[in-house]
Amino acid sequence: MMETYALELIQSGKRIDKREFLQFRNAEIKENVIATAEGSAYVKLGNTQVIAGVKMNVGTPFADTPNEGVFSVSAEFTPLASEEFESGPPGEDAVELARIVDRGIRESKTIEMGKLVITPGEKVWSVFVDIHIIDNQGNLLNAAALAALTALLNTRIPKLDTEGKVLRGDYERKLPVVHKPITVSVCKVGDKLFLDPTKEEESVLDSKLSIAVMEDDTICAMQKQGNKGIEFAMLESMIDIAIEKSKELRKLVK
Amino acid sequence: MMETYALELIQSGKRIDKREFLQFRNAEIKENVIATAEGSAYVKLGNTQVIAGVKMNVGTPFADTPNEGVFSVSAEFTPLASEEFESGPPGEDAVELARIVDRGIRESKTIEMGKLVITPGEKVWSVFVDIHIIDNQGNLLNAAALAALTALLNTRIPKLDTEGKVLRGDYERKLPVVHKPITVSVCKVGDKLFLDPTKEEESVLDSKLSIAVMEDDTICAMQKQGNKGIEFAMLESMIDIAIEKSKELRKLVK
Amino acid sequence: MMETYALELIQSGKRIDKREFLQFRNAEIKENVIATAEGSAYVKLGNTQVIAGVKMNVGTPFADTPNEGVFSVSAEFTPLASEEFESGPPGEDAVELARIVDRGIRESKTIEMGKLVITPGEKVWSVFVDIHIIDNQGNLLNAAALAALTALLNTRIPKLDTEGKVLRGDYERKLPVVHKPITVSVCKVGDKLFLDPTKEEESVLDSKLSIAVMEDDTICAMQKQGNKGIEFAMLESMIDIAIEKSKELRKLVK
Amino acid sequence: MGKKTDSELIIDGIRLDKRLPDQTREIKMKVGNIVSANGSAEVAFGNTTALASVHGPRPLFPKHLQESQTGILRVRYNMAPFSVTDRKSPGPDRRSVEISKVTRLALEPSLFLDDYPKVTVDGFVEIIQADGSTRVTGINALSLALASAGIPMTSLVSACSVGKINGTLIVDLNGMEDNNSESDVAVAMMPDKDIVTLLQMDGMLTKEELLHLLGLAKKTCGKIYEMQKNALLEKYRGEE
Amino acid sequence: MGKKTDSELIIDGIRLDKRLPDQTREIKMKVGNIVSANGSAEVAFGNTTALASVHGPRPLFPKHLQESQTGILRVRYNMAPFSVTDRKSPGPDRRSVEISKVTRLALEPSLFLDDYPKVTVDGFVEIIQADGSTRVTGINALSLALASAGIPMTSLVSACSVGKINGTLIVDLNGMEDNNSESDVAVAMMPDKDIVTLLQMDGMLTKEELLHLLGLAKKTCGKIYEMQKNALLEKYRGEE
Amino acid sequence: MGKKTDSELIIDGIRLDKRLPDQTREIKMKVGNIVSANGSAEVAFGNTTALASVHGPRPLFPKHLQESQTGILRVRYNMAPFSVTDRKSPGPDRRSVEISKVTRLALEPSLFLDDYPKVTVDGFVEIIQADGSTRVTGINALSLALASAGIPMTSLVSACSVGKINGTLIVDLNGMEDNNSESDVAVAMMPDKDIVTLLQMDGMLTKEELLHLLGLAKKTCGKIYEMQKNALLEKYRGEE
Repeated sequence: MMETYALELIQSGKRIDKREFLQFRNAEIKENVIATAEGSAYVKLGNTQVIAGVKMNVGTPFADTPNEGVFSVSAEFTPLASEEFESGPPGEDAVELARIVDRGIRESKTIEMGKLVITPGEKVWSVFVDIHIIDNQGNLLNAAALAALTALLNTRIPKLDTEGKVLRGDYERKLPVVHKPITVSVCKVGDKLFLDPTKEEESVLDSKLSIAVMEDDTICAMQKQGNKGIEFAMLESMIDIAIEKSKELRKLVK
Repeated sequence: MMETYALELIQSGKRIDKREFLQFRNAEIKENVIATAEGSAYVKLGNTQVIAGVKMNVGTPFADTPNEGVFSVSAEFTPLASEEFESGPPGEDAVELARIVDRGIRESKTIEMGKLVITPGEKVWSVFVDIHIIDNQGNLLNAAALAALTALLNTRIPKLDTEGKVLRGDYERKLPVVHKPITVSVCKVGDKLFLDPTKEEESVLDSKLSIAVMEDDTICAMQKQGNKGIEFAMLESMIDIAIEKSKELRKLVK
Repeated sequence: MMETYALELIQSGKRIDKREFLQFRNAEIKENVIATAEGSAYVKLGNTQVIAGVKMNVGTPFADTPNEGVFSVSAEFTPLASEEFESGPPGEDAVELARIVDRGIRESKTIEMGKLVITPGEKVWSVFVDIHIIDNQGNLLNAAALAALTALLNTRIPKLDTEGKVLRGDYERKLPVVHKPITVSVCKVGDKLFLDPTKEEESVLDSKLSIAVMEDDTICAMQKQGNKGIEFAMLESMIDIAIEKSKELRKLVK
Repeated sequence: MGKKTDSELIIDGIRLDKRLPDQTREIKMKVGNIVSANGSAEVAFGNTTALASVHGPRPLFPKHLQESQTGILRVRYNMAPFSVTDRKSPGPDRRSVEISKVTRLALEPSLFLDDYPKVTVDGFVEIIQADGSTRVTGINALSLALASAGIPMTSLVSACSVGKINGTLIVDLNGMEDNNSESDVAVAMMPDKDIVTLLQMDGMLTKEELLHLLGLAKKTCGKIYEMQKNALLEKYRGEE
Repeated sequence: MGKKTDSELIIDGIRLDKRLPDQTREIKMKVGNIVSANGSAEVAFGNTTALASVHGPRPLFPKHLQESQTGILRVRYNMAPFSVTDRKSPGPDRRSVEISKVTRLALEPSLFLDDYPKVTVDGFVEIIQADGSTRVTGINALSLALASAGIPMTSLVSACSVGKINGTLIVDLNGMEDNNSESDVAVAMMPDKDIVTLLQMDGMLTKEELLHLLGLAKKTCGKIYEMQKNALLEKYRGEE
Repeated sequence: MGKKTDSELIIDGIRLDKRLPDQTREIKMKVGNIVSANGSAEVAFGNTTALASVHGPRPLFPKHLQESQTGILRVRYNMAPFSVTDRKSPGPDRRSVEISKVTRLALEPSLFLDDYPKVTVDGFVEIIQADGSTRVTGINALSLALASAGIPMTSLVSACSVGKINGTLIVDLNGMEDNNSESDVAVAMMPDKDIVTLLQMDGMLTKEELLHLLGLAKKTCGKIYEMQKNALLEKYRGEE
């Protein structure tokens, strides 16, 4: 019902909540919301709510990158967040979201992984980002990417004691985060392009192109989503919209 | 059918097998029933049958208790035992039972964990108690706790060879077991309290308070079970019954 | 339909594809089909298609065989191969097939495991054989055993660099394979015995006796399959057929 | 939060976080914070924060799990990986399986599930910060979430922890206290009916100590009950 | 029990546990020992002990697994963690998956499953002590359990192991013998029909040795069959 | 295949395997190679080989997964353990879960699933040799398999990878190039409709580079499309 209505509105150039097509919902970002994490953020985008928490552990480097830390992103679509989400191991949507966020940060070299070595080839810092979806009212990916970036930006590296054990609550320095990639998903219904879909809009869109953009407009990750194809000729304008919007969203991130 | 009858009997002050409300069914306990285990016991409580086996392995201590052995209780509700039990990983009832038995033994410091160190901080004895439910005719928890305690009481620690390998079948000393906590589940239907329910009685009871009691009447674990609540005012008499009955059951354990 | 027809034909002494009862379908064997594997083979038996790949890894020996390499066979019945096969962990048929192939090779001492030691008690070569079922048109086991043996016969052991790391693509020597056990499954419908069943024949057979035979006619593994029993008196002729046919099939293996 | 320690945890009758023995930490409650759920709540006891939501009543699939005479309540208790000092791997462990069960049993007595044959009410608890007493915090949150979902309830369920540290009987254990306690007890009640729906106890207590702690728990649950009612009222006020 | 060894396992024609080559260990059978099951049995060969129970015939869920023309037999073979010298982690491994399958196939030929469309008969084998020959011990137990459940059977199924150690052909391998055998063979039969329903063989044997061992197995299965019949009779006698 | 390296990967405009920047490896296609499937194909790009098969349309169980208005496409992408240099453990990992999803989405736009209410079309991709560009190779194969299964399609789907190494924009990355690329992009299209159905990009590219690469991808997909049509024709010719 609401979905059909949302679709008809878009086709006639309007949106269910009266926003402009390229306008995001109100975004609220809180830093350091989880006392038990080394970094954290809460993002509310309209009624979509996401928490990202960062834990820093001492681990072993991968064999082919002995002089780099380890980075990993996981996402849980908690059954809190939507009646469609189920208990159990992450489904394909949670895995995809985590992997897109992961690539956006990893490929842009947002974290200086070379500065996370404790003993070369033996001991490095592992950065675990966990994204917890609390309420799904559309556009989870953009909210999650904002939350992950914000959480990383306020992450501190704990001190180690003389035996190399982590001293939780005692910090040595900030995590070296040197970029701010922003992910923008450009949504498409027919020839209409719009941003930040509500849940109703999301269920009727044709397709979505999610693009992660750097400060200098370089693109560092991209993923087409949704059940329908995208006309080749429309790609450029979708990319332009993402580049443009990323500048605005980046201002939200301290 | 039998269940309704069992319920009506209880409400009129009687039991389906003519026992007194606070009377246990006949209990048969056999020690050392499993030749492959370092300790074992078979408990038959009425028609409920349980086997507990103890395996002693050399392991690593937990980081926060470098000078203590490791203790772990698992339970398998084998599909032998009831047509309700299914193959697969332990369900919530098996997990709960194992955790109640675990806490009753762990919190009462029944095993002197400090005496299970081989090399401080590096090598300790791990005590694995596995509870195998063979036939479920009610009151599994009390039978399982009796079986676990009896198995621990007859457990022997194997010798190690010069390289630190376990010499199965050759023993060094007994497991240092210094207490005998006894778990008694007090069952409730309306204002009636009774012990050691049959399977039929178990399926109609309102709730159950399982209490582990030490030799000196100290209480070392407690868990409310069952779908209905318990009037606050009834708790004390349930505790009194458990304390009293524990003395009698303890005599069964050598 | 086809199944009933196949059954009636067998009972009247004929086969659905006009073969003799003891005749195999055309067999095509290709070696070294997988560039990423240390050894590999493709076997096409009629329309049944199987790939076996061998990976050589450096691993730890088992505690009770410190001076031997490690050998392991897995099988995946990919959902490509049959509409009955499903995604997910190996089902009982895949596990059984892998274990029969494993035993046929292991018990016959086909690989000289003592020659796979790198550092005694510490580092040995692990031989992983993975059998991938591509198309199931009957008699998977005989095709899989042929593929596994052929793959092992062309397997090369990689060189190690000075730090003990595997140099993929650079080889030191051939895997020491010293026997050629051949598995023949003798199928039975009533008192009729036949070999190499098609898929239709397989679905109507009473039982199957799979026998692995050495060059000197020694038997090194055997497994009865199928839902019906075998008359004791028929066992000997089934064994004789397998011994006889193994000689012919062995010629296919270079 | 919540390591083992050899230090005293109560000095001159005052706990390390400045509380009196029978004092709870600051308690915060918010109802209706999750739009996508039929009911929801957030409850914090100090640094322990639980989110809860309820989906349903909804039909139960596969069908052979349905009960023809009654609805069923299903509960999942889960801890976020970042909620604890050492990251927790996602997915259920034995502890969360047990807590899911006792949480369900703590709430079932308050519901009229017979009114909903063949359906399920699904309750979810997410601990996003853990500093002791997580299961009782979760029960308080899920009780509010059930009420805010409009599921008919005979009473709200209120829960708290009590225990013994350094020989003193205390209320609302934080993580450090929990890990160093001589005993801890988790209690849930329907306070207006004096009915206990959760009672779990670990450690060593005499009968007298236990009864004293149960008295403390009852008093505390009564206070929490009032706060829960206020939190619900506030939500409905907000909606007017 | 059952390590590798370099010592001789047969000295002057006598096995380490004093048995002759063609002699089984002491065999014990008990029927009906599990009240909660439709049928049950316990069978011990020396220190190898198997419990078996049968639930059903009962309807099979989910429905799309049902066979419209026939009932199905499902079998789980499982080893208790304490049944082996080095504790076994709970849950199925590849060995138990295979043994579950061959156990099912060993018993299916004895059943009239066509009489039970859409239903399942579930058989469970638990090895609580393992000292070799566990699969055949389990088959003997499950055969008795099926019979005692009143499932119509064309015959009891009887099973034993045979093998070769130090060049000698033997019956009923214990764990030590199993782990040091040149070959071991597991056989199940419907002895009154001379039908073989399980035949698994590992190791190296000439055809002549194999046929000789099959003969030994047939003889031994015949003896076990008589014991099984007696065990069933004893149960019914006990019930009168 | 496909390690990290510090060496140059393009020297004088020629790639290490002698290719020009915009040149694909040798491409082989075979349709109908799996008899047991409703449709099947094998596609190789150099040493990357994908097998694909399709089962269905077939009824979907359990029933509560059925969609009353439309059929569904399910896709599994899987890598054989021996397909990579370091043996891959069997079973899905996060990478294959994601690729299964994007493969499904790359093909769905080409199908008329509304014509098949309540049923499923199941597509399977097995990578048996991996040397880069596995997901696009799999999509090409599965597209052919769907067509050869007779599933009505609005167009074939054609796919290729493009990327940037040592500052040069290239087509069809092999494993070594993939692991050392500054960026790689996977594209699937319905070339006769100019519709993009897969677009994934990693690494760093300016908008101009990206648009240039998309142009290269479009051109390459067009060529692959012709080869796919030929492969289908050849199959039908073979059947006459």
